[in-house]
Amino acid sequence: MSHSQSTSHPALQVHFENMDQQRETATLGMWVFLITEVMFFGGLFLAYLVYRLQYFPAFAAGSQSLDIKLGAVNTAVLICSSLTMALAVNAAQVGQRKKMVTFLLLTLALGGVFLGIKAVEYHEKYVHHHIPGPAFHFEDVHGGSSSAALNPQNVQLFFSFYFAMTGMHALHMVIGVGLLTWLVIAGWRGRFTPEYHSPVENVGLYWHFVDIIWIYLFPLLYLISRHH
Amino acid sequence: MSTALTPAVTPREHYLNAEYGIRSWLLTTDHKRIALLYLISITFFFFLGGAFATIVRLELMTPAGDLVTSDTYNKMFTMHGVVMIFFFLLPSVPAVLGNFLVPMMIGAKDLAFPRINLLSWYLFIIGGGVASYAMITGGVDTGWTFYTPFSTAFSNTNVITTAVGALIAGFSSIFTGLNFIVTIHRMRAPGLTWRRLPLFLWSHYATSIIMILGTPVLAITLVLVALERGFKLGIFDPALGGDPVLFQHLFWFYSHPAVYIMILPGMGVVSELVTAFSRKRIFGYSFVAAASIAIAVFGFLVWGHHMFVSGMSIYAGMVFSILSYLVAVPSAIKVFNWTATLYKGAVSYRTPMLYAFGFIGLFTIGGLTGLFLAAMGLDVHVHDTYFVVAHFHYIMVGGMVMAYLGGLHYWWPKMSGRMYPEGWAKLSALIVFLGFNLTFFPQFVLGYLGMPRRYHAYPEEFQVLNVMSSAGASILAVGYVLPMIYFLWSLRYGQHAGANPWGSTGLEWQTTSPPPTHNFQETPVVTEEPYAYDKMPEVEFVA
Amino acid sequence: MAGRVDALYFFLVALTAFFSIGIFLAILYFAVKYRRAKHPKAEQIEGSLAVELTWTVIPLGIAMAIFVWSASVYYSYARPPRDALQIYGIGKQWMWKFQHADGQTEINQLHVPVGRDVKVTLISQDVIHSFFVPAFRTKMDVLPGRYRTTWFRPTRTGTYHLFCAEYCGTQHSGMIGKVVVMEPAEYEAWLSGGGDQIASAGERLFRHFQCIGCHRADSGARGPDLAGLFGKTVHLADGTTLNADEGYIRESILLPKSKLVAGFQPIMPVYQGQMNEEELLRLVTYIKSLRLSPLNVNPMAPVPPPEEFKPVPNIGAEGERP
Amino acid sequence: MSEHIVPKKTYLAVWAALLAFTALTVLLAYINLGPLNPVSALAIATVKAIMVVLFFMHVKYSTRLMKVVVVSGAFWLLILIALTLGDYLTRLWPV
Ligand code: HEA
Ligand code: HEA
Ligand code: HEC
Ligand code: CUA
Ligand SMILES: [Cu+2]
Repeated sequence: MSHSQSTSHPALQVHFENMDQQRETATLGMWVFLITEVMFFGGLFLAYLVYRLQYFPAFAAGSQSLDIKLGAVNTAVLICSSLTMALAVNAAQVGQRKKMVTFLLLTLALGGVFLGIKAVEYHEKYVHHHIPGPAFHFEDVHGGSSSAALNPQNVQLFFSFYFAMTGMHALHMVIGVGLLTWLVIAGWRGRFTPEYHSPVENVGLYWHFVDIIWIYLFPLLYLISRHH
Repeated sequence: MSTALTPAVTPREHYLNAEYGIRSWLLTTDHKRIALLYLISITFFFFLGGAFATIVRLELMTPAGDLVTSDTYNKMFTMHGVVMIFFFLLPSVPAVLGNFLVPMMIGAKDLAFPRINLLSWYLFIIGGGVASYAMITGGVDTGWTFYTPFSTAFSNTNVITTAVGALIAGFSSIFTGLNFIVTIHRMRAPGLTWRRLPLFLWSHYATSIIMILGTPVLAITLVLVALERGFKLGIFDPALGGDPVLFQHLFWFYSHPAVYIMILPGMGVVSELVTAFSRKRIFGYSFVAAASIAIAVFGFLVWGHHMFVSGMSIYAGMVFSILSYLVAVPSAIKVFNWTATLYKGAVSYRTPMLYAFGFIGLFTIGGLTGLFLAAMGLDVHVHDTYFVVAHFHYIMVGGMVMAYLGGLHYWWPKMSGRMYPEGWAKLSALIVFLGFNLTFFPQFVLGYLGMPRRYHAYPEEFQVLNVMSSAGASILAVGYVLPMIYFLWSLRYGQHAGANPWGSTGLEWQTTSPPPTHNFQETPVVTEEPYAYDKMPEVEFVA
Repeated sequence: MAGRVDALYFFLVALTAFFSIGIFLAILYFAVKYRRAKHPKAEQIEGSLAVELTWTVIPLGIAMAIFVWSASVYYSYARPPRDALQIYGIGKQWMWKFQHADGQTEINQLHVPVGRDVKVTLISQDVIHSFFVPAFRTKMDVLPGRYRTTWFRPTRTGTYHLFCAEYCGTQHSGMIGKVVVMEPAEYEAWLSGGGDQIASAGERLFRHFQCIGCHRADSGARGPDLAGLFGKTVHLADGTTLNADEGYIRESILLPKSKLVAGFQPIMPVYQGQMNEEELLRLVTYIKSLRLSPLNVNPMAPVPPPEEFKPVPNIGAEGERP
Repeated sequence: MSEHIVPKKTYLAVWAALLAFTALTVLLAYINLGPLNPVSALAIATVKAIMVVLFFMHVKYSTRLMKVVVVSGAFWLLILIALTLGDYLTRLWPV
């Protein structure tokens, strides 16, 4: 009989029978929330795919102007942060408070690195006038050697999507960073125990989800026709 | 008939008087209080939307556009649509009756996430506030469909603000759906298996599926519209390389399933009413339950039937059309099963039952005219005419609003502890039915004759039918104002209802009216199929 | 078309009447016969699989029948007859402009001959509009940036409503007009009643925008010869081929670089933002009207003239995609 | 029912695989595979996503309900994309 069957834990809310029911309910709620997030990003992915089919050369050219090194490094950074997050949850499950806080801090730091690199990339776009708007300007990196010269409008569309998608992703990262900060503080104060650590677990789910979005964004945005 | 189950008294303490003061309402996490907060808010929005409709109908009394300017008219029908859809009908049954009843029907103390439930209401109010702000400061004139590029590049009204309002209300709906799904999965009383679930819960479960899977797509679409309008991105504007038809895909991916958010909960209500007032099991329980899920799932595959003349590929059109016909079948199954439930029942004509009859009849007409619209070759002619307007008012006003009113009458004793006055209620149900048909039946004819919708002025030959419609609308208004009055009246002067005035099955009737804060003195245990009316003692209805 | 649409319509009216009246009567009958006063004790009935299947399968069958019927009507809408009379039109906030084959233009009026298939190719200059003639049961959304074609065959002379059916802003309800169906002879007379010849208007624009500077029918030209271009297969620089329809010609003028013709340099200026849809339509019709005559066949032309080319009396009747 | 505790070794193995797949996808992008380029990129991304979902997010060890929730999320996304692209890809089909 595990102690999470407990019906008198201080964190137990009145409308639940026991801690197990409460935890499973929270996890299910988080998952349902995450599939709404899937559909939310799904709309963006769909719009992106439609235009990528229609204006492939422009999208390829736009993609090739992105810095693949920064993109790949950021992918690795996020994957590492997912690992540290998973380890933090693991520590919470077995009640190792210090370890959990350490891993949470590591995750936080890696999230910070990701956002920092993203900021560098955004700045680069600004310098090169790749931000959609009146100042937008695009020179094909291949100097027009490709068969059809590009319609700058369509390249601008690529960058619109680039910013919409990575921006939306970064927004989720920022929220994640906020949640992690709260976990660190609460965790340090000893709020979480093996019986009650749903917040850690669910923020973990959220963090991994944000990672998965990036796992798709990276090939879609950075890896079009690189062999040219 | 034997005596009532329990003496009709109101308990000393219940959720309404457990605490006092404005804070105890605004910070409540009790699902029943939140339901009442919704009730008040959506009633406000219903009358607001009705006021816009009043102006629309007044303008259309004469062919010339003489009452208001065309810009004003365009804002009126847009705001009528936006308010009625996003701020009245979407939350109507789920957020009021659903919120009140879902936990009670499964024997739980509350929804799974009471604080998120309160958050939903706040989001709804903030969304409504933002949209109202947009309406007060100049309004919006894009039609409730926000079609691009008009909405992103040409309209010079408050498009972004309105979109943000709808977006926020959308999140409210997402969280409500999430709460229901998790609650129904995790909080059921002992013995309450899926096969014992009241149909009201099945239909709310199906509705919630749509809310959580569809609404996020609306959210991102509105975000893209706002970004495009704000920053000239060119995602939907062909002048900048975009494709306006893509917007329609994204919009209808949500908005078609959303029409089922606006009917499924009503179907759930009707299943409860039909059984309660024929004192009989539902005919074909599992078919009715499965039909709800089928509608929710297949409802996601048919959105393109709004786009038959939009420039979509004709092959895609055919796929969407055939799928639309498939999704009509589960609705047919429900209609037939409700009718069959009356067979050999003990039917009484109380007001809720009258509304249920109205629902079945008008929904059938509305649904069958949906088949006209799903017929591509015919939709070419009637698309964007008053035929479409009549179709959806038949379903939404004739169907869902009737179900909502029927449900409100049926559960009013539970919510308030008092009975409404039966005579007045019957009268207003009759007025609503007659007024409704006079308002919207002529519109089918108008549409077939070719009168386009969203027209501020129209050719003279359409006037007679339009005047009939406007006359009907004024009758309808009376029918809607009456319940407002007598419900309020009954709070003070209505008879005490007692725990189970209708002698109904269902856990919500096993507790006092109004229920205590945590619904039940002790967690109920379920041992019966739903609607086991043969096991219920006979009861004389309270007058 | 109208006949076929109406047949489907009235079939559905009958079906709706049948089911709604049927349901209504059933409810009435049960409600009266089994009213509680007379029938106080309900008999509990679980349901019946056979009954359920009946009322699942029959509606399904009916629904599928309607689908097939409506699809066949829809399909005909999408296939304009080959020899239809071609008319061009533009929708813009808030008026309709039409241009006839011989150059007549008109606003908010459309004159057509009776008894002849007519196809209308439309584009919008701003937002989405919708071309709706209830009498012909014809409706088609008119999109910005894309030519779309619908067709009809007037069978009786007279004057009919033309509406804009897609909401397009302030004067949406004022974007209306008349379709005047005339005897063919009258129509001919009306056509010759003067008006600007679009083709010649197009020719003026062709000079005005200096297209002629590059698109001359001689060997020294920097751009391809445009005579006979319409309807032929174009080879693009990226190796693909496509059919030169109105949409392609329009795009080639607006954004020449997006579809570069094989063997040419991307030197043609971008005309997007330089001309409105009306001017564009004139240019497109002008280019369409340029026939290959033995005199201006260009031996240096990069693409051989299509084999199937044959001169036809009426502009716009050729080059229909199979 | 109590929760399952995933061994740390599993986490590390998944992590290493994810990094390896990232390297692989970058590598493949530089090789001309024709139409297989986008396909391989998306396939690899999907494999990575599945690994994260199964192990980091514990779905492999959770109830069937949870699995249904996850799969239905992916399935609905597919509906959205497939039916819409169905329109775009058949627009040029001959009538
Ligand atoms: C609650 C809302 C609701 C519901 C439930 C429905 C239900 C249906 N709708 Fe409707 N619809 C709207 C709200 C709704 N609709 C709105 C708001 C619009 C306009 C949006 C706008 O443009 O502003 C619209 C527009 C609309 C269109 C686009 C019209 C156009 O713009 O050209 C189409 C086209 O196919 C359509 C079809 C259907 C169908 C097939 C059903 C089916 O689900 C109906 C199924 C029901 C039945 C069939 C009746 C019961 C059956 C029987 C009694 C048995 C007999 C049955 C058979 C023989 C099959 N609807
Ligand atoms: C939930 C949905 C819902 C509901 C309940 C209604 C209810 C009504 N609707 Fe409408 N309607 C829509 C959803 C709904 N509608 C939508 C989505 C559109 C499309 C919008 C678009 O094109 O973008 C539409 C469009 C629409 C049109 C077409 C406009 C056009 O295309 O030009 C018309 C025209 O008659 C109309 C009429 C009515 C009427 C008479 C009612 C009646 O049932 C209303 C009865 C209620 C009252 C009359 C209120 C009573 C209160 C009072 C009288 C007090 C008033 C107070 C003051 C004046 C201070 N509606
Ligand atoms: C500076 C020279 C130049 C001018 C001015 C010019 N063009 Fe062109 N045009 C070209 C060249 C070169 C090509 C072939 C390469 C390409 O497709 O861009 C071309 C291609 C075209 C095509 C596609 C022909 C085909 O065979 O597919 C059309 C149509 C066309 N031009 C129309 C016009 C019109 C109309 C104008 C004036 C409004 C115009 N051009 C002005 C140089 C010019
Ligand atoms: Cu043009 Cu409506
Ligand atoms: Cu629909």
